[in-house]
Amino acid sequence: MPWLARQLVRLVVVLFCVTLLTYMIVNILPGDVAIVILGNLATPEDIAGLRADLGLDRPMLVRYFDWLGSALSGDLGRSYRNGEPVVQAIVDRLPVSLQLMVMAQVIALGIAIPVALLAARRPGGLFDRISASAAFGFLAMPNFMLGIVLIYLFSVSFDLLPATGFTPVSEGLWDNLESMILPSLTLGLIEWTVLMRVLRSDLLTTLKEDFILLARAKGLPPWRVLLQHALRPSSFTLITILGLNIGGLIGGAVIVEQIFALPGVGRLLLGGIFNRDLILVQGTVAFIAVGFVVINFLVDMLYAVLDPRVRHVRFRS
Amino acid sequence: MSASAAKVAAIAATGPRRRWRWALALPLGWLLLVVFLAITADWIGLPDPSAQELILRRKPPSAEFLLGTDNLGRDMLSRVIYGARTSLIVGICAPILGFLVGGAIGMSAGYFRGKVDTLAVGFIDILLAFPSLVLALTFTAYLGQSLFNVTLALGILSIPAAARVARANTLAWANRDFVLAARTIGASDWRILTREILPNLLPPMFAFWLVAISVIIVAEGALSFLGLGIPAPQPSWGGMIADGREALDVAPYTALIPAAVMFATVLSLNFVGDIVRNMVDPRRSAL
Amino acid sequence: MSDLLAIQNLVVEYPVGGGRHVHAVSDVTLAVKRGETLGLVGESGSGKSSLARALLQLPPPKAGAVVFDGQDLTQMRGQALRAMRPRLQMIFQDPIASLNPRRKVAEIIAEPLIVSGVSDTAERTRRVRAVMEAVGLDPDLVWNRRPHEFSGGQCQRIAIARALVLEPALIVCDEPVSALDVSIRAQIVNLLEDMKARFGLTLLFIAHDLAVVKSVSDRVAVMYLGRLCEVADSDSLFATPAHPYTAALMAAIPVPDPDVPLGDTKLKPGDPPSPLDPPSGCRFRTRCPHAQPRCASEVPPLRRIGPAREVACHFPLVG
Amino acid sequence: MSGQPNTPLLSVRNAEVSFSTARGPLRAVDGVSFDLQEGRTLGIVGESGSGKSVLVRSLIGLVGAGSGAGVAGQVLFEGRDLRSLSPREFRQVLGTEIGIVFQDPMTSLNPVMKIGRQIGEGLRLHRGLDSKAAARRAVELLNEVGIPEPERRAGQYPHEMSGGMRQRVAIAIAIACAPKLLIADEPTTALDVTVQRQILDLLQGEQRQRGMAMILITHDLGVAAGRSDDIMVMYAGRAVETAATRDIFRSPRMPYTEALLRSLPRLTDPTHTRLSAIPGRPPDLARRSGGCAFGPRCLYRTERCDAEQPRLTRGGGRGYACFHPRGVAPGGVA
Repeated sequence: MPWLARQLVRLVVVLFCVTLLTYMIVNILPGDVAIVILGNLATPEDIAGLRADLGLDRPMLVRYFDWLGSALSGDLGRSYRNGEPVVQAIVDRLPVSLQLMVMAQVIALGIAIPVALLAARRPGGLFDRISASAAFGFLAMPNFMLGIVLIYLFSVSFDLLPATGFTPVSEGLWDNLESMILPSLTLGLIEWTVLMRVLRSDLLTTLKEDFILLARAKGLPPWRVLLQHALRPSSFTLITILGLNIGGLIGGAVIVEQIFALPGVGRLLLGGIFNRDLILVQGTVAFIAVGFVVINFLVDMLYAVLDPRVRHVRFRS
Repeated sequence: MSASAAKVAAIAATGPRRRWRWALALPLGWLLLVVFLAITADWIGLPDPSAQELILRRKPPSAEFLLGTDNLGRDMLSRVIYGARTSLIVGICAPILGFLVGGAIGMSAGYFRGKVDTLAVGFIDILLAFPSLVLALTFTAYLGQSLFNVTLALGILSIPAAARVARANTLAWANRDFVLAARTIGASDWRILTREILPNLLPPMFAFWLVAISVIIVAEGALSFLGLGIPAPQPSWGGMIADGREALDVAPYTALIPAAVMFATVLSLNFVGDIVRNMVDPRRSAL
Repeated sequence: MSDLLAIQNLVVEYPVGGGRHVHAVSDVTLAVKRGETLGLVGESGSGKSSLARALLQLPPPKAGAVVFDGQDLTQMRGQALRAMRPRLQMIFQDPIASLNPRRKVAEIIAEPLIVSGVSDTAERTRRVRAVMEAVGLDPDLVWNRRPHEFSGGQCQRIAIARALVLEPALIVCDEPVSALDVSIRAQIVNLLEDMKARFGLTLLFIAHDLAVVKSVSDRVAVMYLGRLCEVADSDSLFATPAHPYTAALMAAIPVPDPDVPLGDTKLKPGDPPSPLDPPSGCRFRTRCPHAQPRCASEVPPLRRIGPAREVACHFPLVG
Repeated sequence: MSGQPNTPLLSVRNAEVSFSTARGPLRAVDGVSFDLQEGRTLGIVGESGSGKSVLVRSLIGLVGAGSGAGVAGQVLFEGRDLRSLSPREFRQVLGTEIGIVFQDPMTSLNPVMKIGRQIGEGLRLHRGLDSKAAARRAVELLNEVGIPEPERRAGQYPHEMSGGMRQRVAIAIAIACAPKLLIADEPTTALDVTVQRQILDLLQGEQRQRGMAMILITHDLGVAAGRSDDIMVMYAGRAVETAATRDIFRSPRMPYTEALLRSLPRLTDPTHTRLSAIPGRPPDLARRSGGCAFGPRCLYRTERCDAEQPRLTRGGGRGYACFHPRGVAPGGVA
């Protein structure tokens, strides 16, 4: 089977398992789901009604395939709390989360790539040591803590940026960016450390290769050796990590949206969890997981485009 | 655990080259202090970490309250120390669970290859397909919030990362000629796994475990910060930071003190983990 | 002399993904006589290492029989095979990779004894000491040290001791000196010769260095792309190669003597084909200076052309 | 040989390279001097750790910078002191006058760059060719080094070629800017014997046709015997013997050279001829003694060998670093 076809089959299998697992976690865990949703004070009639609503009398696999069928046709059910279609709720909040994650990623890469290049140019030099220490420090900083510290510095102490709240782009690009800058910094300032260290280390490995010696022996100036010969073969782990880290970024977005009161998908999920809004949680988790799997699949594809060797033989890590 | 796998890979990938012995003293001393206080918390005359005294709320650090009091007038020092206990229990136990299960899965996958490997990798892929925090939230939300459940959830989440490290290392070692040599003398698979491969696997796994502790402590903090980790009256660093966040303008230290303690602990753990890894395993191991 | 080991119609193939297979060893029949050293020569991709591993059943070959001392190893499983293993040992190319870095030298050499059930500690110690002395290691100096404290040559001695401690009948030496420094190689070659005499061993000596093979082997087999080209006694093979590949190989060896003119390999230009997709008929035909249409259509069988020589060529240079 | 004293193409005086290691300073190359005339081939022979590769790489600035290595000595190329050039001038000389081929063609080509571009890169930088002209020249070069279908191959990546082909590509890169000196660092060690033969023929052919000088680094005395005019034998970071190739093989002066030649198995010897092995092993460079590095393994060792380090004595067109040279009457060669 060609490589792409095998990858597609694998994607479908993983997606199936992921949605099934989501469904199971939410549905199979101890306790009557109806009681979980309604709370201990619910009347037996309410519970019976809800059970019928949810179809809890049928076997779980049957219910799962029902759910999967409607999910495939774009229906994730309605929120038990306010009757809003789950899909609609997600679509409404998705742009905020996407903007947050993209801005965070841009900040992270914008810091990581130049710092890694500068650090790898003189390993053990002053810049390398300073950037390594900075990365070490930021890496030890949980995002919820960094968020608080940033709010304390920029909003409480100096009152430069809004502490919480979200302004949509429709009310002005600048206001929108102002409301997003601290949240994306919170994520980006931690993320860059991971990317920088991976890239720097791969650059150092690559720089020891014979083909780098050969490039230098051709009389290429150091910067051209670094950018034209070393950077691309060193970027594969970075790309893998970028894909994997989107998971961390999503988790981070949940926290950051909570800290900064941004109306994103993460906050929707948290609200659902606190409200015991089972159908909303189920839909949101499945959506996030599927999105994450698909993004990682795309990253793998990107990998294949960038590394000519992968097109021939693909080794799994 | 996708994010932590990446982070661990990043931590494993680099590391300051030259270290002085005394540089180890500070982080190690801090960790020992934290562990010591967490163990002896009950016997060193600390006030009840849950005792509220609303008249005494938001007192800045003083001789009476070394680290001040929080929004409900509880002694911060006591809460920080009992919080350390929570963090350490979760941070140490969860990765052990993950490493026992994940290590076994990864070793079998890397050694036996073939179908075992396909199954194990599939299992890892699926667990990795969930953003870890989202999965942890869902687990604890439905399992119910308790120290045990949080530990269990985070332990399950550390399985894939441990399995990957174990598998990658096993793959590398199982291809060595000394494993072939062990087969030529008629050693059984069990003997090869335990005598030839495991001793080579332990050092990188140990270094990875040290890093996993810090990752799990952060994860527990995040869950508690969101109010989905350790249930409310029980002190936890993440929960304290969340509480302090509400008074950031009037009493910033209620958030910044637990934040600083957590930062120092995680930093120390990473630092020690880094050095241990450099000592025991000069080869790159993770991912 | 009787055959200690008889390899019959051995086939080794392994998948490389995409439904393709490496044809590592194709239909090889070869015997090793009791007490002799059989040299096995070939370039990379010739399948000589795959052959070695397959005859040790690591892993078992895809087809064919490996008859060792009258028993077919390919038909043996589990405990029976494990019980047989101590009689066939192996020495590897990279001596450092062949020793577990976490174990002490004494443990490494004692391991075979433990596995084969020598439970008496004093007995084990005695035998480990004896074999250490035999290979030229001082037991008191090396006992508690670990492999990384030794040079490549010393590590190869440890590996040889491990192979010898069970007093095997056959040792497969897979490029035992090619990873060693030039000035160390002769030591190890001499050691192997000494051990062979002392323990009454039979050796299968695999190498790509023809001069080393000539120096230790009674008979030599030449492989190319998974098939045998030629099997002959050492002296006649090197004096008058019968297979064009053997001839090319010999002409290509750089001789450490500036007065010996460079031989003409007469090879057609181009690189060896891939074992993923070997040529039809004779596998050497794409580079052979004497190739005829028949070579593409018909696989040349290994046939006897002299008292002690066999060749797989339609148009051999001798006989 | 013309015999007239002309300026050598390359002249090296007292080359030193030292690394700092955890166990103290390690002198990988220790006071090596040699000259190379235009069009000649110098074989540098030694075992791993003898410093042969490090020596040559240090001459062209590929050791040092960032690795913490200390490099000393004088390197004159066509009379110019390479070590005193500005980085830009140095790169110009390196890129145009000196070509290098490494041992392993798997690692010496950039895996993610098409080979045509890798060949044309130097031409664009140093010869001012535009990308089209460079690409055309790359195809010509591929043709010259014997690669069939050069147009198609130029658009391929290294992993699409066999080891022998890749080494041909590496040679094409090395000769692209028509250098005066070609450095071949174990160019065939990673290749099979039959392919090795073709690559060595190609190297020698190009060298003769273009009148290049060549430094051929190898551990294989056979390769050195057939391909070099002169040989320098290195042991433990020092040059221990230099002579015309025939002299080295016919009448080695240095006991190490002699022992090494004797230890080689020969096809002409009958089977089971006992090899004359050299006892012991090469010394640990971080723990040098004051005496001759080969002393502990030498048959002719005396007290003087332990106490004093023999210097390379030159005379009669050859040199050796030994107090007890072979084939010389005691007190001979003033």
